[in-house]
Amino acid sequence: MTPVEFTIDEWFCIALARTIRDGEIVFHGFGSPCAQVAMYVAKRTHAPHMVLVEGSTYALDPEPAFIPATSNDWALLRGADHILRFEELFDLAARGQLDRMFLSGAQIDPHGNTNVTAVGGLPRPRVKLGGGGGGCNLSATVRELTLWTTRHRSGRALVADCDFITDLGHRTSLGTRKELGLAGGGPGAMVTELGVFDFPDGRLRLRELFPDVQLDHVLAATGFELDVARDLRAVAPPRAEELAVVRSVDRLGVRRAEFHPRELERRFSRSAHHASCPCCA
Amino acid sequence: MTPVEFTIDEWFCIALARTIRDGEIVFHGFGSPCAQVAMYVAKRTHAPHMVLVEGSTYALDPEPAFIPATSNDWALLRGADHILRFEELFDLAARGQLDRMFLSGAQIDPHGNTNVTAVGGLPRPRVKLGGGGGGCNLSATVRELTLWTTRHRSGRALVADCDFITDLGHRTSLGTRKELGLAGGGPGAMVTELGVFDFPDGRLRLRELFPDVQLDHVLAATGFELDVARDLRAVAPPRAEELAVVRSVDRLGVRRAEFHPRELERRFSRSAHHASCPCCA
Amino acid sequence: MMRARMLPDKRRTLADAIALVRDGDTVALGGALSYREPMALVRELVRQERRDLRLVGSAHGIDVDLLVGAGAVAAVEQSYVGFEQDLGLAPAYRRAAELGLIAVRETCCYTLLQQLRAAEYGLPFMPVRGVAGTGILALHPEYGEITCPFTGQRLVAVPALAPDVALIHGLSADRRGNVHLRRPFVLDERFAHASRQLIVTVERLAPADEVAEAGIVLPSFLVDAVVEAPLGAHPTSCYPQYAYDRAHLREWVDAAGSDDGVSDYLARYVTGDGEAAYLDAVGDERLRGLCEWKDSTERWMELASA
Amino acid sequence: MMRARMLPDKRRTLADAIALVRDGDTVALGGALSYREPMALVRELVRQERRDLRLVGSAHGIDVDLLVGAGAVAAVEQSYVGFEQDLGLAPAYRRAAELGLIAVRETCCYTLLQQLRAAEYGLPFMPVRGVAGTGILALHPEYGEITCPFTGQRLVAVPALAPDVALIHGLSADRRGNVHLRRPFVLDERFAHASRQLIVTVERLAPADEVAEAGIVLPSFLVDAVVEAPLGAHPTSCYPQYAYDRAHLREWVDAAGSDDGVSDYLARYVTGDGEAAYLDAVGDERLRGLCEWKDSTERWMELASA
Repeated sequence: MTPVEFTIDEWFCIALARTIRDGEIVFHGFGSPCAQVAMYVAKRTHAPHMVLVEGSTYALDPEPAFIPATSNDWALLRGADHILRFEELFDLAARGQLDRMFLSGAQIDPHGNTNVTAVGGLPRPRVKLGGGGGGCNLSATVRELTLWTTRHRSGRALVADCDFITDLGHRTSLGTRKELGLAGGGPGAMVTELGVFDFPDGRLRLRELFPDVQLDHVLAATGFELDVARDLRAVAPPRAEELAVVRSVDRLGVRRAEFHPRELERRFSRSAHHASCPCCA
Repeated sequence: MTPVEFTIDEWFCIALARTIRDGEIVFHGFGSPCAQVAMYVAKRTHAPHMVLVEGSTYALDPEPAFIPATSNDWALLRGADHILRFEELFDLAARGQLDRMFLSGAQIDPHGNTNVTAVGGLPRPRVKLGGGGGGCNLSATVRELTLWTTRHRSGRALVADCDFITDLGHRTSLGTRKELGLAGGGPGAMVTELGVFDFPDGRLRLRELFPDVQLDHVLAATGFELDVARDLRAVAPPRAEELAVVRSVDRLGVRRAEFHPRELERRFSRSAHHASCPCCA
Repeated sequence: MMRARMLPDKRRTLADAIALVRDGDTVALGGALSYREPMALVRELVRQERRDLRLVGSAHGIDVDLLVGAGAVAAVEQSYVGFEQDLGLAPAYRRAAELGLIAVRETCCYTLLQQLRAAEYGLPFMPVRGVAGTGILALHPEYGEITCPFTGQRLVAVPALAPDVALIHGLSADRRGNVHLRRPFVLDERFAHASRQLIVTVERLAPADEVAEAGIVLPSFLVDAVVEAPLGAHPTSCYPQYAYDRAHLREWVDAAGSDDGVSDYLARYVTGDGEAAYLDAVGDERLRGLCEWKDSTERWMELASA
Repeated sequence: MMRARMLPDKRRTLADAIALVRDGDTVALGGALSYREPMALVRELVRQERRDLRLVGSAHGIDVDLLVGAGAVAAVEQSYVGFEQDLGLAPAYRRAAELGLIAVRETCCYTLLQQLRAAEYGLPFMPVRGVAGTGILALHPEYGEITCPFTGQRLVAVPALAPDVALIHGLSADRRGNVHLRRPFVLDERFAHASRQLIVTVERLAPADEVAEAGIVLPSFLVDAVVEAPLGAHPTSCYPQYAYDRAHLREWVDAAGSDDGVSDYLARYVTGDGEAAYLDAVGDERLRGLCEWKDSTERWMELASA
């Protein structure tokens, strides 16, 4: 039988998708194609009852013919049940009814704080990043966050301290979420191009590795001492139906824009009738 | 020439209409047919640029075929430019952009406070009235209020002290509007079935009498010492175009429900080619 | 476990839906005055003999008066209860208030809105501009005061109000509970977002694409139960389906002047065998007539004067 | 005297409308990212050489970047400025921020919403749930703190923000200034209610009944000036009229990497003879193409990849 082939960008989206539970109300934020693709994967595979809230249009459960490279586009309204008002989405989160949001950062610290504002901080940034959108408040109140970065390997993404905290993780120098009076649960999972992480006791921990990645490499690319699960595993390979959604919904391949070109050369394969992946064996 | 005949309910609505200035945003509150009719009179005669906000539907500038006996009815949407949301109307007032509102009361005191909550007050009312709707806040922030009552003659409407203050006049026992931190201008005018009033220095004053009413009768029907303008005049008679609007818009005569049946017997006439009213001569 | 609100089929019977309401609950009533009040749900509350309810809402009419008359109510926190200049005071409400049988916690439309907003925004309180100096403030020891940290102004602060359940009548819904309403929305949207539970009756259950096409105002994730209840707002209006039944409102106002009158009305219309019995008692001819408002202005005026 | 907002004819030229904006004003920008940004108004601000503007808004792109590049801006209080994962950082904004040429007062969508709500509600402040613990709080010494009088919770308080002027591009309007928009509205409604002045451009001026039929989102009493500016959102989208012009955005991003590039872009596209010259410079063929998004999915995908 022909082996099924897939690339890291596809697998990455699928790993993100698996952090969603069925029945959740989930939001991806704008400018986040991997998280966006992941939500369609979840909705069409294991989480049919989730409510998918588009990241800038706030359309509910649309069925786009393709995902455009911008988040506020009518392509993302097609087939939507309804379009929330701006304020309805944020109020939903503020009162604790938004179950999950995806957040990324040019810098992410071990508590899951993220910096999307400025490398080098403000008022004098070395690199002025785009900014946090609604993350500063949403991260405080959403029930659980899934973080992601596609730039772990750079060594600059996972840092001991963010130069600026845009979105809240489990604690900052000013205190824990509880001490800060914040109701949301904080980061529950993180996916990078190297592996999958969780946050036991509010601190980042490596749970799963992509099969072409060595543990030493992950530790070296991480700017702090990284906790590693005792039962470290390989990321479970994509299922055919998950891959099919990635490919059918992201026809323009906008997810790839998040990756360094070299990462996109990472190809994997598994035989179509096997549950296990040959490359992980 | 045939003299023009009209009744007190018609004239009353017209007197109310004249308190509206062109270009104002005006709201009548629900259950207030005389004020409602008055607004259409103003809009179609001297105040074509006013924005007429319907009292319970919050429709803007509708052109109803008739006025129904209830304020929240689709009859009051016909031809409306737009229907404000509930919150938009109240926020408009709270930020000081609603120019005028009409308010009535089973009791009205010399400062223009009104009671539409309970005769005898609460918790043990002698008569539990309907309640104030939004008046408690609106009276605080609307730029100017027009008050009205059709029950002045009863002797129970104009009282020295309201048993309960639902809507704010110029001052209460707790202080002036300014001392209470309220931004609106308070009552600027009042119309009763006996005459027309203003509020110089925040206290009710009789300005005009309907021609079939004696000053002594007004003073006797008023539960406090009533100020009277030195140049007390007769209420200017209706113009033909004003009467025409009353009759064409209020085809069911819902305005009459506000009057004691005996008042409705008050009929007036003027010759069609005279500006002055024979009955006031 | 998935929350009930996320289930793909939230269709319920009227009885099962009202079983979600408990004695003592704070109940928000949708619609206003003579317009789109949740009367089928109100009648079912009476049938199931709910007690000690706290009613909250803006300006209302027969919904509150009927529940008070039926003895279901402990406290009324509405901005108005009555039948406007036309049919006057609400007889049952008035009597219960004058006899001290209910707590009258009269509110103001805007104060209530700010309390609902606090709940909707996940905030413990909201400031309000007015209320100071009025008797309404004195009725609410739960209100407080707040000083603006920027201007030093003192404002009334009102606590968040999240009703235990909101009852709303709409035009159509799909089985998941996406609801189509037409304006005026009154406080329906705010109730839907602020309340802990939301029960919706609709004139008609419809396919999802039809409801989406008509315009979803209350998205399904806010809805706990959806019930098909044709004419479920009667005797209030539910345009464009039907005008309000002024003659029926007058019948209620006449009956509600005495406890016996209320009992007779309830026996005749409410406590029988559900909504089918109610609609039978009102009569087909009357109900068909109310749908004729759009035939002509003259017909509409005739209905409005009935 | 009647206020200008109540006049029956508020049609203005682009130049007259932008004359309402003064140096140093706080300017709210409608739309978001690549969608319905008020670009004709933005270009006119550049033509009239406005200076020291403070820009407020949610997540934006070329509108802010162009104004910063043209030297019109003193402070940026947006939640995001950039071109997403596709075209990346906003080059002019980034450079000005890194060189300290502008004050970066980065905000959060929700914080901004609460500040606008305070202005819309006539309140001096609003509480917010989040922000505590983040760097955003430290950027805003004007924020304060408030203690809930009921729960004792301490919350961040943000002051009311009433922009001096909001700039919004819509689909159609009548001469009085009733404006039709289609969703997403982003913050346009809130800007319209909270701002001291509101200037609207539309694809098309239309008869009042046509605008009312399409659906009025911004009623005329909020509007100070309305300008017909076809393609006035270009290079952002204004569906259903036209998709966004990704190739033009890329041209800007490439140019904006240097001051010379910005100057060349402005000379080529902006500082010429008004919007007609702009549209000429972009070219008819390109503009017609953007309207073809609805011809087929394939055509739309082609435009989206241009």
